[in-house]
Amino acid sequence: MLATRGLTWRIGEVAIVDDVHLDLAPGEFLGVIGPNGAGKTSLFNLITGLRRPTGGTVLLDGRDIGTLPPHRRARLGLGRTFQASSVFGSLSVRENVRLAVQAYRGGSMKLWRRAAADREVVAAADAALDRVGLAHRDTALAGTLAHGEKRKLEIALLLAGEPRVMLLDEPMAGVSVEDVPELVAVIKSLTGDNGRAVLMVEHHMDVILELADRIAVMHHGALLACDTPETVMANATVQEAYLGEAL
Amino acid sequence: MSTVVLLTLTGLGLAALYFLVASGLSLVFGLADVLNFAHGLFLGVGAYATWWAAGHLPGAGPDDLGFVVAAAFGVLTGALVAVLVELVLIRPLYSRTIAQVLVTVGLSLAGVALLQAVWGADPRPFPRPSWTREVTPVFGAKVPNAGLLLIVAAVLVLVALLAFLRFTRYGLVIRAGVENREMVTALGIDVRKAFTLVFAIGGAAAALAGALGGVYFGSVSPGQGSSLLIFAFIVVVIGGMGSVVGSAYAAVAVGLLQQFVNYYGTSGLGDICVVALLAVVLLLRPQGIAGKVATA
Amino acid sequence: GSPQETASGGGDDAAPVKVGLVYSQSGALASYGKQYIEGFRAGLDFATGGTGKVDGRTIEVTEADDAGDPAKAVSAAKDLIGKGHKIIAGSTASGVALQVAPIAAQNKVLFISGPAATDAVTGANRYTFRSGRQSYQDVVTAKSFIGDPAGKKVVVFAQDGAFGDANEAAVKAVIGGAGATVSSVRAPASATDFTPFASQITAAKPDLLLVAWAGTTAPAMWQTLDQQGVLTSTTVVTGLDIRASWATFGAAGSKISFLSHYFDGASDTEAAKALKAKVTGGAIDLFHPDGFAAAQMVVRAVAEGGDDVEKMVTALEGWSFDGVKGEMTIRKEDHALLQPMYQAKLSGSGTTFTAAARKSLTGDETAPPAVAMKG
Amino acid sequence: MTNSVVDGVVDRPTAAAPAEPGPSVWHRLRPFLPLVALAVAAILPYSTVHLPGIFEGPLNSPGTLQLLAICLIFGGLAAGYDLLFGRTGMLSFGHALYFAAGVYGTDILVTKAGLPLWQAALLTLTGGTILAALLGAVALRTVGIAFAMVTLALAQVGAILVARDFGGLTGGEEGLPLDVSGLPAALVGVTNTVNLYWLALAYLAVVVLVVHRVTASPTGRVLAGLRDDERRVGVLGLDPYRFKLVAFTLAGGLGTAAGTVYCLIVGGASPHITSSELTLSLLVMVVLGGPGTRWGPVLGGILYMYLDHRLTAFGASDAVDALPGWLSAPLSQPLFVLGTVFILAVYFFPGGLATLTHRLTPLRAALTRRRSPR
Amino acid sequence: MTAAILTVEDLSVRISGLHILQGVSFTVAPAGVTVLLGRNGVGKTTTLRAVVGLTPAGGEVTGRVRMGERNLLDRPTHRLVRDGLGYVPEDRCVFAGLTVAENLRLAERRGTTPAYDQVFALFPELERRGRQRAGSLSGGQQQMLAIGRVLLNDNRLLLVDEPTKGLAPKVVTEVAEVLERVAETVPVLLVEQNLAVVRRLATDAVVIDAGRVAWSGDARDLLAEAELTTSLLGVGSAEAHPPSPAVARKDQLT
Ligand SMILES: Nc1ncnc2c1ncn2[C@@H]1O[C@H](COP(=O)(O)OP(=O)(O)OP(=O)(O)O)[C@@H](O)[C@H]1O
Ligand SMILES: Nc1ncnc2c1ncn2[C@@H]1O[C@H](COP(=O)(O)OP(=O)(O)OP(=O)(O)O)[C@@H](O)[C@H]1O
Ligand SMILES: [Mg+2]
Ligand SMILES: [Mg+2]
Repeated sequence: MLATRGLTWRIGEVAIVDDVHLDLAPGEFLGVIGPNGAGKTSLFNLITGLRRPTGGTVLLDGRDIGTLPPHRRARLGLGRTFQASSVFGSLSVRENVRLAVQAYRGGSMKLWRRAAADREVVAAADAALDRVGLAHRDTALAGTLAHGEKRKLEIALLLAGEPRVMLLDEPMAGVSVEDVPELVAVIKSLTGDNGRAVLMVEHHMDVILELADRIAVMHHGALLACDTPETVMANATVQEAYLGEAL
Repeated sequence: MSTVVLLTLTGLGLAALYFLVASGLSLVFGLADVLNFAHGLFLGVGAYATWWAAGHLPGAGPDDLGFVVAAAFGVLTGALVAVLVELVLIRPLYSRTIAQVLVTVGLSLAGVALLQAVWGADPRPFPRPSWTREVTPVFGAKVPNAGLLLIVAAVLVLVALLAFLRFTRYGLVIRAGVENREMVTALGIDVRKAFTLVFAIGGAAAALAGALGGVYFGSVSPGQGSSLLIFAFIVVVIGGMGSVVGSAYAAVAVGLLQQFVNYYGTSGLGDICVVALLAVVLLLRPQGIAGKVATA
Repeated sequence: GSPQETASGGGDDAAPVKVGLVYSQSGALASYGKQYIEGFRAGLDFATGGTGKVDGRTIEVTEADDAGDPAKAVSAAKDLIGKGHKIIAGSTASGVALQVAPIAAQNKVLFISGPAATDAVTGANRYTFRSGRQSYQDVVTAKSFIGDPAGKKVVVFAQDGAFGDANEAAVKAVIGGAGATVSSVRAPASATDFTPFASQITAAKPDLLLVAWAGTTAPAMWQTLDQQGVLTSTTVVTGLDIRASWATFGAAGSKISFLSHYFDGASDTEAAKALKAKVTGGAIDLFHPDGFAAAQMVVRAVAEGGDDVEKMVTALEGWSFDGVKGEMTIRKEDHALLQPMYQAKLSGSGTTFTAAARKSLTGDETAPPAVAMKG
Repeated sequence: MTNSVVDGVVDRPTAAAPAEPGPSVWHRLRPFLPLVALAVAAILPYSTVHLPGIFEGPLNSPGTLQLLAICLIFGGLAAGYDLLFGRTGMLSFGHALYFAAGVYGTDILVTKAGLPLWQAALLTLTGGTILAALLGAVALRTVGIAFAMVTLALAQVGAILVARDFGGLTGGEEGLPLDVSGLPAALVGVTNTVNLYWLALAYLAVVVLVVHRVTASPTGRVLAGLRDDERRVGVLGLDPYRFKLVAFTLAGGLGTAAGTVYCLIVGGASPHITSSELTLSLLVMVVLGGPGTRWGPVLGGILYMYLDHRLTAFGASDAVDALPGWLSAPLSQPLFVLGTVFILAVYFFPGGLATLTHRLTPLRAALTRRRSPR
Repeated sequence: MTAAILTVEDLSVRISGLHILQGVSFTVAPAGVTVLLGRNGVGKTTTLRAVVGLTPAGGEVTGRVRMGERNLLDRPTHRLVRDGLGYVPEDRCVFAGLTVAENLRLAERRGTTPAYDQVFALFPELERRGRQRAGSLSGGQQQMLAIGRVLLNDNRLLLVDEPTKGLAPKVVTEVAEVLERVAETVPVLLVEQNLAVVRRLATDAVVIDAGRVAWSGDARDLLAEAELTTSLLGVGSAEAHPPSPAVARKDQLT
């Protein structure tokens, strides 16, 4: 479904992302792990078009999308969340999601219709909020949410766009422990339906192990391994490069 | 040949003037993140203070040494006014960048009107050493001495500013403070002092530009600063905000371009070319020639 | 009340006559405005014999500041007209005069433009007069410096814009028409460095250089012309600005031939003496005569026309009077104000300069060509 | 940068602030208030009330109406500009260009080309909008301060062209008086100032309606999103560039329309309006009123223009003249007073006039509490 | 029991009308790690920021915070820090435009010798990347810089807000070790979500709920009692919520 072919991003002499070949099958959940600075976020930026690669390309359903701007890629069904929450701080929580739904339903210029009057959009937005458990905060300004709530909103924004391929950048970062299972359940519920594929960066190994069908390991920008969780966890290089000494 | 030499050297003189105005602006703009519309006022204050000193201050006057004293007084006054502005008007608004810009807009309106209320709208003859009215022949071109003076002053200011930013801890504090003022305080540093200092330096540079600009123009009028300001803005932006070296390059580019186009093209084309240069630079390299390299 | 009613214009024989003065009290031309109003007050005093009354009716002057902005001037004019003023005078800036003039015509009130020099006010419409000189008269005065223009090479150095255009056109007509070849060097009024333009002038090697420049950049411009040797290589003529600007010419001042609208001592008329007695500081300046003449015209208009604007217009058209500068005539066809003009020389150094008249030209000698009344 | 433009300036009145539980009648009437205000403004010229000190003459006098008309135009212009600044977070320093295009376009087409007013107005509006679209397409390739500077530069070119008096079209520094001979009689003459006033009022009403509708529309929400986080909008699948260009073009068009009306009111064009100072004063107006609020920019524009015009009279008044020289000299400089007032406003009304009601809420609450018997 | 190093009494914080903290009182022991626990959004960060005087503009703080005899609330932040109050913020706040070395240089305090050896020993990455702009560091690297910055100086008390957020398990372990070592000499007030880290470091615990202190006491008591943890933290007992594989695996391997 989603594939990268020799994706490379260099700054000067340093390869931040180094010749990455990835394949994501429909319905598949691919976890991405790797030490801090391995280039995971950068890889996401290249796939979603926020950065221009210096080499290689990205394919979606076999089509080369490597030269499209971010919004065109999003319209083809590529959605992502950000490692540092980026929500619309001056809009209410519901407006945030409404905007995402609207983007998904076609962003044609509507200058004279009242946004709030579009019941379908509002309903879809509320449904997304419900799913991440933020319905009670719907009128709060997104900028005033606590960190964990912003993470949830971030996922709701993603949900609203009903992407076919989702890229999640550390969705659990900063989420309090008791909310983790809830979020995991939400993410899980996203994957099964209609062949949606997920690429998720996460440092919480338990979450990765619970969700991922396969795990890709990045190190110094390169793909070290990409295999089933068991194989990856047993890999000695991975042990050394990523997991390290336990507590 | 002599025309080209003349145009080049006077163009450089013009560039030096732009640089003197732009350097302080660039520092304040790039480091303290305040687009200082009152910079033109600092320039006016420097010019009028120099003018006043030459007539009233003992020891100061239009002759060589007297002028140095008068200009020093002007620079000091400019720095002082800038510090006052910073302490009274800008400091209380630290987390509100746009509000700061707006205050400087208000200040530029009110301040220039104040200069006008006190000294009138008409240009006043500026006291200056007589040699600055003369010309030095270079390859057959009669190069005005005032322009040469500007070039020397600009080079000195450039070197001094770079040394300040490279070799002092304040340079570091200032740059960090721009990004996250809270965090600088959380490291145990009183960031407000650094910002005041930046304003003082900016004010002093502007006042120096005012004093030397007075020599260059031969007169001083309330609006002088504001009319230079727009070119200074252009220089700052082309050079890259916060980059003193970038401002120097950009000033040279703007000065020479304006001078040559004004000679070989039709009137008014010089200004339009400068604007076109700005547009082209920004479209190709939105961060300006030197990008945001706060150190230099 | 009705939104379209305006105060009626009196009709009462004893009611005061309301005169509105819209001029620059603040802004870039504030000092011109100050001279104008001083001149006006002195002129009113002079023309009414110190009573401030015409035929027993007080002249009630309302002042409004336009800050040099036509929009503000138009608002002020409308306000005054709405309150029943039949006479508006003032306009320090040309832009203001040009936009107030149509208002006067639309509302059929008398408008006496002030220091604004633009030729376009002359013949603007039936209701518009001027109390000052116009650019064309400057140029004719300039012509008097070169004797026979035939075969001479004349360069106009002027700023971009209408003021420069008008001067260039006038020079082409007046001096070019007399056989000289006229070319021009133009520069933006806001230019910071004048070397390129000075070089262009030097390259043109003119017999006469006419400089038409106004504004705060003038000192820098003169300094550059001087430094590049332009002033010594040819005859340079320009208009003499207000006294405060003389010192800014510096050393260049004595190398320039000045044409002058007015300076203290240019004339020794009764009016000039009366004016001098009234002016604070005792020194008459460039635009005092304009205000003075405006007051004389107002008094004439009221005396002859009462409250009837049409009668005022008729009374003023073709009227000759003794103003500060000497004999002034309002030409009937286009309301041009024919008046003496002067050649002057500056001398002095430091901050004290004095102007001395070299020659004066009569109103007829400097008369601009008559234009058709536009409205 | 784009997103930081508005944050921080304004302690934005929180949109989600719970609606005050006021008396229910008040609540039901609220949506109709703008209509009431419009109606009051429309019948204002029939009043002969004299407000000494505030206006020179009674409300229905031409001078007052002229001043009000100019104020209304700038109220509308500021509201249109706020579409860029307050609503989308774009700091444009070149908005004066589109206003000037409206003024000079109308003036030149009427005076020099002799077109009938409606044709001139229509052509100007179209031309100004296209101009905004073209220049916006270029300028919007940059963001933040770079964008501000490119727009400033483009506007500067406009100012230079006007000042140079190309082909004698613009009249250079002297400006171009409008030739009224071809205009409808109802727009000419002091007695008809009221019609110009109504025209200005109509313009303002249209702008407020357009801005309000656009902000509440789906596109308007995208603009608000752009203000906060442009990258995010792109990743959601919306093209930020397109939306910004629409906002820019729309604001440009509204500015051009303001120019047309202004040209009629003032009866001509002068180069003042091409200066970057005009854009700066638009910024001042918006901030004075409260960016991103419905009425703030309108009030800001009206207040600014009012002060700008009235302060000249204030400066020349006897009260000021009677003061000692060191006080009366600056006070007779309108710009000094305006600048000072503005600085004070930035300090004491950080969110603009529009937040005044919020600030008064605690006071009102305290008062009602005291009054109601416990 | 020795006198507390930090005493918070009746601390109340309101931000734009929201009453976020409603009378929080607790003490920080003069040695060891006091952990501040609680769900997302209960106000842990708000508490730390109020202590160092960084409540956002418009925020209103009442109550008393004492370190020794001094009330901290009316002193400016930079003075508190110079007097030995180290603060590592939640969102790292490294200076993106400065290089790593400059970030560190900035943190040097007058009058003390910066302990570069110690910092570079802990985070060799920081030495290697000295000339890189901090903004281009990865999230984890930035966190290392943020912690390293504070450790350059001697502190009387460290306030650390979620230092392991977004870090790889390997680095989490390292950070925990660092903090453990630091805590031997300097008391630490720590906000942390990672229970494994809490378990390893905490000597005392304070649990905040709904703007108030819900529980405080010895950390072992809290963690030992499944019932307490469930009711206070909303987390199952230690068994119900297994430590992450990275933590657990060591036992299997060795
Ligand atoms: N714009 C940039 N300029 C220079 N270096 C960069 C830039 N962006 C990222 N890097 C470097 O690229 C590397 C990869 O960064 P990236 O953010 O992709 O890591 P990551 O795998 O997401 O790490 P983490 O898990 O800590 O978030 C880091 O070493 C970082 O310093
Ligand atoms: N500037 C602000 N304006 C309004 N509300 C705020 C602001 N900052 C924080 N809050 C609110 O205060 C509450 C506490 O926030 P705080 O960041 O202290 O929580 P926390 O316990 O640190 O949460 P987390 O575990 O997610 O970091 C949250 O509900 C948040 O919405
Ligand atoms: Mg990352
Ligand atoms: Mg927190």
